[in-house]
Amino acid sequence: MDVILFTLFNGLLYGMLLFMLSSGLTLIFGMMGVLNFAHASFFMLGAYFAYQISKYIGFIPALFIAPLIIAFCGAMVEKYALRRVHKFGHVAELLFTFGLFYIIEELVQMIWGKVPVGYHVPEYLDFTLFSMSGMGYQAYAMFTLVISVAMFVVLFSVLTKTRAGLIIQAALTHPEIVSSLGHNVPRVFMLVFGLGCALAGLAGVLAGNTLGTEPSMALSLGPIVFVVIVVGGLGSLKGALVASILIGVVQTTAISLDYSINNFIEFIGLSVDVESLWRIIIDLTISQVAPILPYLLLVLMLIFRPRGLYGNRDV
Amino acid sequence: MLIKFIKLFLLISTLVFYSMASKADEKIKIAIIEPMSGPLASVGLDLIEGLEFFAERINNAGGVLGGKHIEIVPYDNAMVAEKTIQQLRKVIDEDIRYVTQGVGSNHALNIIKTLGKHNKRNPGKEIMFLNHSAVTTSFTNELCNFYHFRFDANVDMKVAALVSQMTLDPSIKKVYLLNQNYAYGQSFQAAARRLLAERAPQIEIVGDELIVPFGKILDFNPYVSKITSSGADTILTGNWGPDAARLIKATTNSQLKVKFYTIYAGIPAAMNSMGAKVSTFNPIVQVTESHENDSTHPDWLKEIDAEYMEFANKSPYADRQRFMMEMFAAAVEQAGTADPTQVAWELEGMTGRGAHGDVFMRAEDHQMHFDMVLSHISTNVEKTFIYNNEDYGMAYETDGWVDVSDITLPTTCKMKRPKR
Amino acid sequence: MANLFKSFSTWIIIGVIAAILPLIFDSSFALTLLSKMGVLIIFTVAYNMLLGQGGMLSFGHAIYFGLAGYASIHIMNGIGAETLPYFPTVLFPLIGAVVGLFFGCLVGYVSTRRAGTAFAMISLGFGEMVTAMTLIFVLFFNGEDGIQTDRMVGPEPFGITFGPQIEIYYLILFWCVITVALMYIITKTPFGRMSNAVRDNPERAAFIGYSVRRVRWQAFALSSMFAGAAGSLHALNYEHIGFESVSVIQSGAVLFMAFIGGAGHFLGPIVGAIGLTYLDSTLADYTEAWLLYLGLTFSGIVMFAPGGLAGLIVMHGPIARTDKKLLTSLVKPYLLAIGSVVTGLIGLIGIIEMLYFRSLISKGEGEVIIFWTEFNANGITSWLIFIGLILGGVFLSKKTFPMAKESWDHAISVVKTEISHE
Amino acid sequence: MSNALQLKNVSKSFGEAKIIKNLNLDIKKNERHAIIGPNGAGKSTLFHLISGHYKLTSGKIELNNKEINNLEPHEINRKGLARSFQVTNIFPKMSVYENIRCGILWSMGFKYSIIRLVNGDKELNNKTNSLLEEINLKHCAHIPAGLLSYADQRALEIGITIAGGADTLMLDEPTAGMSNSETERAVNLIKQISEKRTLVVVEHDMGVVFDLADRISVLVYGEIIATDTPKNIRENKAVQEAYLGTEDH
Repeated sequence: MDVILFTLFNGLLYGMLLFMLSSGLTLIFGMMGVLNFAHASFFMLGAYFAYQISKYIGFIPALFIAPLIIAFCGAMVEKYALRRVHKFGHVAELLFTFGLFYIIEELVQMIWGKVPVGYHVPEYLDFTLFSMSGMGYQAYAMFTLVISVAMFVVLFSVLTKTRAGLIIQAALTHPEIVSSLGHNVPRVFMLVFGLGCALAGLAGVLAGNTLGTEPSMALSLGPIVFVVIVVGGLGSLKGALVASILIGVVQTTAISLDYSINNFIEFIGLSVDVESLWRIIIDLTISQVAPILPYLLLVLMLIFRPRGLYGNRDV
Repeated sequence: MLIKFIKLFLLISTLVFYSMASKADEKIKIAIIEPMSGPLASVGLDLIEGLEFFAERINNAGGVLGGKHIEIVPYDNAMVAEKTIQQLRKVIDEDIRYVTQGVGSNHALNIIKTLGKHNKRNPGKEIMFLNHSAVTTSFTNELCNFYHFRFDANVDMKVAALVSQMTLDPSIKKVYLLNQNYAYGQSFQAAARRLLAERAPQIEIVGDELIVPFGKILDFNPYVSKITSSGADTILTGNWGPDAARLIKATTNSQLKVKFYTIYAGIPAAMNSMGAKVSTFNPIVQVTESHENDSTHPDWLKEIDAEYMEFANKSPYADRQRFMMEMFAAAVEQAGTADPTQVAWELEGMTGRGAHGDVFMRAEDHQMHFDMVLSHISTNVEKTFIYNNEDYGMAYETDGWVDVSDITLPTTCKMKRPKR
Repeated sequence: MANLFKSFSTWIIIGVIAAILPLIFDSSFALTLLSKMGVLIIFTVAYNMLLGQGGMLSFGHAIYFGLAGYASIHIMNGIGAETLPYFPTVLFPLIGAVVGLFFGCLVGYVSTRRAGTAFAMISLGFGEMVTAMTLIFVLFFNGEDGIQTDRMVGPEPFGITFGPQIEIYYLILFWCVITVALMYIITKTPFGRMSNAVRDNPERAAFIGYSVRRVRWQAFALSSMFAGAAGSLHALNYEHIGFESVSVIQSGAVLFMAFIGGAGHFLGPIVGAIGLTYLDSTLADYTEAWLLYLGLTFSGIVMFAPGGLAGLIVMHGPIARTDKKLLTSLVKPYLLAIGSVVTGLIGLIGIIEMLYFRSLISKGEGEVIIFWTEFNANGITSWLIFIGLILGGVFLSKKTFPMAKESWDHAISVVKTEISHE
Repeated sequence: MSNALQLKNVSKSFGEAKIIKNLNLDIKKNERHAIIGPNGAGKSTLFHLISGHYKLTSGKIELNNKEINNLEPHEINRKGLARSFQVTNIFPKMSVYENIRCGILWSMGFKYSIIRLVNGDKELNNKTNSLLEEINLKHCAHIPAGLLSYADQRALEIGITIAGGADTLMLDEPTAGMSNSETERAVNLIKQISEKRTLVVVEHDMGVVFDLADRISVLVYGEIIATDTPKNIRENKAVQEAYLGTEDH
């Protein structure tokens, strides 16, 4: 019982990180149809900005300033580049952000160098808050958890309770009606894109110090974001949350399972030749294949439920 | 239209090829193939810089063979295997007879295989591979080759050093093996299992894990919980990069008290990215050929270190580059020619000066042998690590030396040698 | 039929030119580069069957390229170890094609339900999954190390061992001409035409009796098949295959080649493959910022010339056909505009190079060589020069671009009136 | 005379909103049938339902007495139903010639072939040329379709629609946005092509409707309130109230 609770909690911690990372993209994609390949790059920028700012004026100011800068960067990217490409369609937008991904990665290397930078958890949050089954939990991890939950609550209530939120909600299911409402669509798009990027930036501020802030972090985190938004359902914040936690728990549980197919075969009283080619597959333990599970989930989802967990439209 | 394109292409490429054609000169060239772009670029660039420094020292002291200079020619492989092969072909074209490389054993393997074919097919045009850091043991065992020399200890030797040191610490009773699931991690795992059984039967292996490598795992908490429940007091790991840093951070955050015995987890870049608190919460022990804060560090080496600091704004890290270049220069001098075959004969069995006694190139398998130092990261040191003017505020503190006899392992190498 | 003959003769001329290239550039590096170009031309044209002809943007097409490479290497090693019967090396691309076709059919069936960004995302998911698998299923893929082989196996017909690079080059050339010609012919078949139709307007295509999904699936499978053939040749060329070959990086590289060259035109990807392979192998040795330039070029093309380089040229086709003089009238304003852009670019490149230099190397006095000239990255003058060039470029562009646009508009309006008069 | 198209109790809902309500409609073979109704009545939705673009919520649709309501659009097309769209729907990057030729391909049994060449087939190209003549676009055959004038694009779309040789045609507002002379040309074209074919047309221009149609159905808020000859429809009180009287276009 203890073990299960503990695994679930670890999964939750990891899942909320994924949620912070992908909530921005689910908004952007749901509303604008722009699949921002560079989303994880904004996450990376968040971490680097936070590193730079916290070096001079501390972590808490960085927590506010860095996402604001990212929001501005995102808005500028939308205004001066994406808007231009918009007329060529969504694929062109995706292509542009693919190029942007390379540009940001190289710019980061140009400014901060290619080695990881020393972005650390602030001293006042670096203590053990409580322990569970002999494992201590750092106050900072709880701080991150609280912020990510708050982020969900605020976003969710903004989307469901305010006028602006309702327009965005409407746009998520029927992109064509926004313009008919007479709102300034380019402006709304710019703000949404900026907000989405800021959310990724905030995630970067919070996670950069535990994951390590280095130029390759965008590449290693990028694809998992797409898994979350597809599995959750396009444009569904709730879906993104559930999918994130699901992926978090699945990964965490899988790592703790040292069983392979061979164990099962032996358990039911059969055996497979040691020389057999099948050993390649059946000897792998679940914990070893854990990293491909999210992608497997993505593929299965696309085959059996293309609209995702909470989506209104097919992918 | 296509023909026009081709014409244009022909014209441009002719111009570029001509401009690239190197003029014959009296320099002895060593090509270095390392990542100069992509995620591991900083590692490659630092190594190139180090090599350039040691070449310059030799040149300033009058060069070799009566005034010939050594020139380091860098090539970028961007950590892509095919590019390594491609760059190697460029090296062959430009008639450079010495190649050095170290980042990524898979790239070293490509170089060994490609040069093996080249040297067989082009007698008299042989190219020598000076391997400064690629540690896969098989290069000096079944894959050994007359034209390959390794100046770093191999994985087995490094693990042997770690295990020897572990036997001296009676508090180590339960060890957890955690390695990356690729060639290097697997050979680390195999060596650790074998050597622990041979040399430290009192230590129990309570966990043995292979993880997916190269930063694919973001969350190490589940592993930490596995380690916690196994009751391990020591983690023996070959992990490097984010796979090491995230593991160490996760143990620190969970307040898990263990000792880390590693090869690359405590390299300077990792030290900086983890920060002082994480780096010193648990002892992170690594094995190297020397380090600046060791009390036995000889004076002449201190002078070279100071020179390097002046040259590169960095604390010295890979002393093996120094003795590699010194021994290479000495071998050329002794051979009286820059021909790789003659130089190889001289390098076999050669001794050089090391930080802790002599270093020795074993003739049997072309594997360098030397005493190795074990140290852990500490903030309480005389000289802290400096990188590009940034002071990391910590460096290594010696735990002990392992004598070369303890890490001398038998080889399976059956080398074919050319006629002298 | 005359048309077809004409296109065949074009292919033959190109083939002959390519065949004599190694006589001019006889270094082993040049041969390696030419071989690599050959392989990547096949791969890029195959990729463009999806991107340009079928309108599907894939981030995972290296899967078929790489898996075919792995299969070829395993089979070659099997032949070498005599556990497998002999199979002629010349026909190895067929093995790759079968492997590519198989996986293409499989993955295509799932992913071609939708096009656009959804398709792109699915392809990325598959790409990541297969890349992760190469690291996990170590026994088959051998993880990070990849697999080596010796291509000199079996009998040696006519003394051809495929040991020397030149023989591999001719093998690649042979298959390059055949596959590219085949892919060209496919664009002229009912399927090829419908592939374009589905790209332009899937809704309409469905209402003229074609299953949009079936067309996409077929395009996907065929494209994977040719990519597989390329993957086989790639493996033979390097006698090595590694996980980089299936990774998203490789998929991204082929996307860059196809798009920068021009996805809308059959020749575009060929231009892109030749040009980028060349730059990637040479420019990368001179500048650390090569990837930044690549990213900037790509984004620039997406924003300003979505037809790629070939698109820019083809765009002037109607003008040239209408009146040659009209085309020459464009030269001067174009040169002025290009000149001002180049001025700005030189400044930008200078700044980027100096920034990179400062971030990477801390030694010495700060001399950095940019455009064969020595500059001091720490001195204010060199910064002023380059900033001045950028500002000058921007200033000149503001003057010259409207002129170029005006000339273009004029030329196009002339063309349009010509058309309506017909 | 048998029915070309038969709709039985057809309903369509989007979420809560019921757009088409238990609709019944018979369209006879070789008649010209117009569907009229105010904006938002569900005319386009009805077209989308018949052509397979949308799936039915309930009910049944038969084409030539065979059920088609569970088929994909391309399968319905192959059974002999072709349609045009309210917003011009052509292949803009391909030439006019190619547009028409693509429309013909399936009916001539080319399927998804990768071994036959389109340029080499005499019959295919002759047929394309004669169709181009029929819709008067021969002179601009090799211009990208996207560059044509609006009226020509509409004509091209009609050309693509009839190219496959379907015996039932559905045209969605074929004259919308045209000048008087263009409309006249379009109506003549439609008359010409609908000889010996069944035609279903949605149209706002009453002149066109009364000129063209053999019978007219009036669709108001998802229900057909009347189906009759033009003359009777004009006199129908309910129709006048619901539609003709209040609308002036």
